[in-house]
Amino acid sequence: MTPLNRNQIAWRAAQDIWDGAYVNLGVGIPSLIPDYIPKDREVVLQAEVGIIGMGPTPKPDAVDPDIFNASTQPTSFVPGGSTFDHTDSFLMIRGGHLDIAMLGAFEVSEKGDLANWNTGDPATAPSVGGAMDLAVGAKAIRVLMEHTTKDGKPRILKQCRYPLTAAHCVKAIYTSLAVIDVTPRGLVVRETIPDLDFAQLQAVTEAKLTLSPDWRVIEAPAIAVTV
Amino acid sequence: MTPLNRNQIAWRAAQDIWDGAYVNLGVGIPSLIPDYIPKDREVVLQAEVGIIGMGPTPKPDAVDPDIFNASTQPTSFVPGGSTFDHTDSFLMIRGGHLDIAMLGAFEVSEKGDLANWNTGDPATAPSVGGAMDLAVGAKAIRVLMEHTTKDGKPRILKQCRYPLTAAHCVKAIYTSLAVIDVTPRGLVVRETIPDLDFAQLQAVTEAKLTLSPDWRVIEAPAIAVTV
Amino acid sequence: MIDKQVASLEEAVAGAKDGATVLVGGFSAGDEPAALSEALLSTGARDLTIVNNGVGGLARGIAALIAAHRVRKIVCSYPRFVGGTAFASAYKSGEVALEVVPQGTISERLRAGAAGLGGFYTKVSAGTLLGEGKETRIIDGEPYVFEHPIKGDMALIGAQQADRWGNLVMRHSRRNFNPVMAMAAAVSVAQVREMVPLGHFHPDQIHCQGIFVDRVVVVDPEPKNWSARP
Amino acid sequence: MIDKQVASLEEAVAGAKDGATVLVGGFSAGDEPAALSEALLSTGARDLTIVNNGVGGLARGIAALIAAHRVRKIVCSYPRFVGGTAFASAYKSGEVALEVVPQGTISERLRAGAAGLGGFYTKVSAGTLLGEGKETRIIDGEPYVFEHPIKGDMALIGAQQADRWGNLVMRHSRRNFNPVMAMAAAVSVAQVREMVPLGHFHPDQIHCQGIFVDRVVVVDPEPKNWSARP
Repeated sequence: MTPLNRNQIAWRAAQDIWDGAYVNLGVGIPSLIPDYIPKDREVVLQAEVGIIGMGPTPKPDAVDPDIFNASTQPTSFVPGGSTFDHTDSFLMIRGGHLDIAMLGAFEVSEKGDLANWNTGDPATAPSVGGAMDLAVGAKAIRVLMEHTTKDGKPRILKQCRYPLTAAHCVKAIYTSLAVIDVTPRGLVVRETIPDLDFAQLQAVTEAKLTLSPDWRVIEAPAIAVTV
Repeated sequence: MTPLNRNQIAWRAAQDIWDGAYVNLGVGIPSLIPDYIPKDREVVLQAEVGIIGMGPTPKPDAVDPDIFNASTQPTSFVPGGSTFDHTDSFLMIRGGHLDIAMLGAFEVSEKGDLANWNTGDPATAPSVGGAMDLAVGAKAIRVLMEHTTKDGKPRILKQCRYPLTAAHCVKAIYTSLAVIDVTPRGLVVRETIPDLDFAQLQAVTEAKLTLSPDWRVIEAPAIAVTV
Repeated sequence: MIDKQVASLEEAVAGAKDGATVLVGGFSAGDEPAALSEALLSTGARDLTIVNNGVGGLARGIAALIAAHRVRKIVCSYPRFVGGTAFASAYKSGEVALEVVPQGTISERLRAGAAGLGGFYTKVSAGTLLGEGKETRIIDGEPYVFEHPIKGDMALIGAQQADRWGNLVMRHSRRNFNPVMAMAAAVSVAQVREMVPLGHFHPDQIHCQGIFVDRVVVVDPEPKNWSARP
Repeated sequence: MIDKQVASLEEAVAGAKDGATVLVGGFSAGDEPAALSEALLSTGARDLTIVNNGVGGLARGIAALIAAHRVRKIVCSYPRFVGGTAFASAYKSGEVALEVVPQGTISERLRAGAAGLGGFYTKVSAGTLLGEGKETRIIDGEPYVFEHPIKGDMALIGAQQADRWGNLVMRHSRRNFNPVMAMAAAVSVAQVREMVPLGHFHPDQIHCQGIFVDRVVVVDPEPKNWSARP
């Protein structure tokens, strides 16, 4: 059994973005998604800084320092791309105009509560950025994360331990081991990686899981880790 | 004694607009002001529809039907003029960014209450437009109106009879007979037309007037009535 | 591929339901997207609530909807149009209900609806006839009234140009309520004078992003009622 | 005649008072109008409250103000900057107070201040640590928190070009908080790369109208800290 690497998690999540979707990608694993969106789909990427219709990361000699994304990294426009000010950007985000926000997370609860902004460390100032706006505002929140912490502890919990970003907002979780839907009947496993049985998955998941009748195995291509 | 005509009232009010002022002009007498602003002053005119930096009314053969003011009449841009959407237009109006709104009125009270939107006639639907936004939002409200109604009844009252547009908002009143400031000590007559004595003015004014120590006579040029 | 252009006015307004709230852009009858608003006649939808700055003009658009008894209520700031009789008589007879809202409060309520806000406080209308019955709060010593968001089931707006993503550019005074109405509706439809290729617009100069626009239809700008003053 | 251009950074920030609330535009240290924010050092003003998306960068601008003990409080969404120590140590020592506000709530509170609103309700932060102590109201079955307007005594913003009326055009991602901060302050100052003649801008393509801008100063765009990424 080989867990998906970060790029493969991004690949898997990218397959579920439909043609014509308006999507915000958070930092971390979600930022890897653009490379894996099927080429026949036109997906419009938005960033908090006030840009929509972002294209690929420019080559170093083509960087325009005035075109950057919410991680303040260089980006580019595709034809049709445009900018707007912050009030319009968060009108877009908070007002339910984005189809999907793909976010990283520390923890997700079985009710879809999201914790992705604050580890409660008193030594550092808590930094929320646009996390709460996205969590409350986008039509669907999908989380991409390693299934467990570095020391093997579950991140999918009965109840989040870290301070919440927003309650009841996550619709789907893409991890290194599985794709899990958050439903009114609890967490439903839609896909798992090869050679992982359900008991093994439940063992590294605090919240109770059930297996979807449509369950299948993820067949991810081999992709090298880039970040 | 000859009362000022509508154009002369507009002329008088125009003399008090300073260089660099941002001004919204209401319908009626205020709309006549642009012709009388001293040529050495640069005054920026805004209209509710979402335009700032309006120029003169274009000649019929120069009308662009996409450039219109809040009365839906053709207007033009001066260099520096621009447009914006309605939310920004009323942010500008309500947020205290305009120096002066010059408005017509049915009635003004001695406290500076303004009634300029509704005569209480049950047969017609009351039409407020942007009147309340302007009355509440501009830094200074100046009213331009005939001193009395057509049948000689006072319009400057102890208390307005018509429904209010906003309370305590009027700072100055330019009428066919006088220029009157609304002050914490009541209505103070700053100027009167030639050959009108104070008792005559008070007789056609319900609210109590006092004469300013700086009182003087209005010396208006002869101007033909255009509307 | 994203292509929001539709071929006909009927497709443009398809799906309008009885009882729908329809936001109609434009500042007055002179720049009302009248081809769209009267296309609503073809849907058969009744009991409409129309949100507009006014009540329509002489005969086209909103006035035609009122005359055809499709309108139950109008939310506007200025329910008067010189020479217009459609609204005036429907108001007198009680057929059409009226909610008069200060002009800036209309656009702010629409923006609140668009932006996912639950409402806001404004000084405008506090202490007046239009403020009666509204929740009032003293803020920094002054009375403010609480205003609720407005959302539309459908928005019908006008623009100068569109690309296939639905990005829009408006011209001069014709911007007004159009962007905020597109933002505040579940289905937003734009009547435009011209389609341009994707990438035609400068990225910093789009007035309404395609994310807020669902359908675009080109309407011949020649008919006088669309381009002429009221 | 209106001419808002001033000759020096000192003139641009003149009048900043002790205890002032200063809105500083830009999304991050990379596009902070750093020449303006560090010009505040020349005014001697202390006990400043800075409203910004972040807490400044490595050394210039806001970071320089913090290092010089001019800042009493920061209102921001993201109080972290890789490699930056000015804020981190002032926060640890308790010298600088911190109010963390969700990014969209900052711009919305600024807009409320700019637009003369008394406050608004938003779902954002309801039921979280950042929502604690805020007035909460159930609207359509969901909890919303009440947010107050933010107004600045001074705004320091960046733009690409200005004319003598103070009309501004921003470039690409550098628009962000700059327009709304100009709108929300009593005195708004823009640091621009270039002056253009009045009438140069297309009337439909101005990002921030001169009515919101009080002073404009041209800052040589060459210094790396103004144009480079953080």
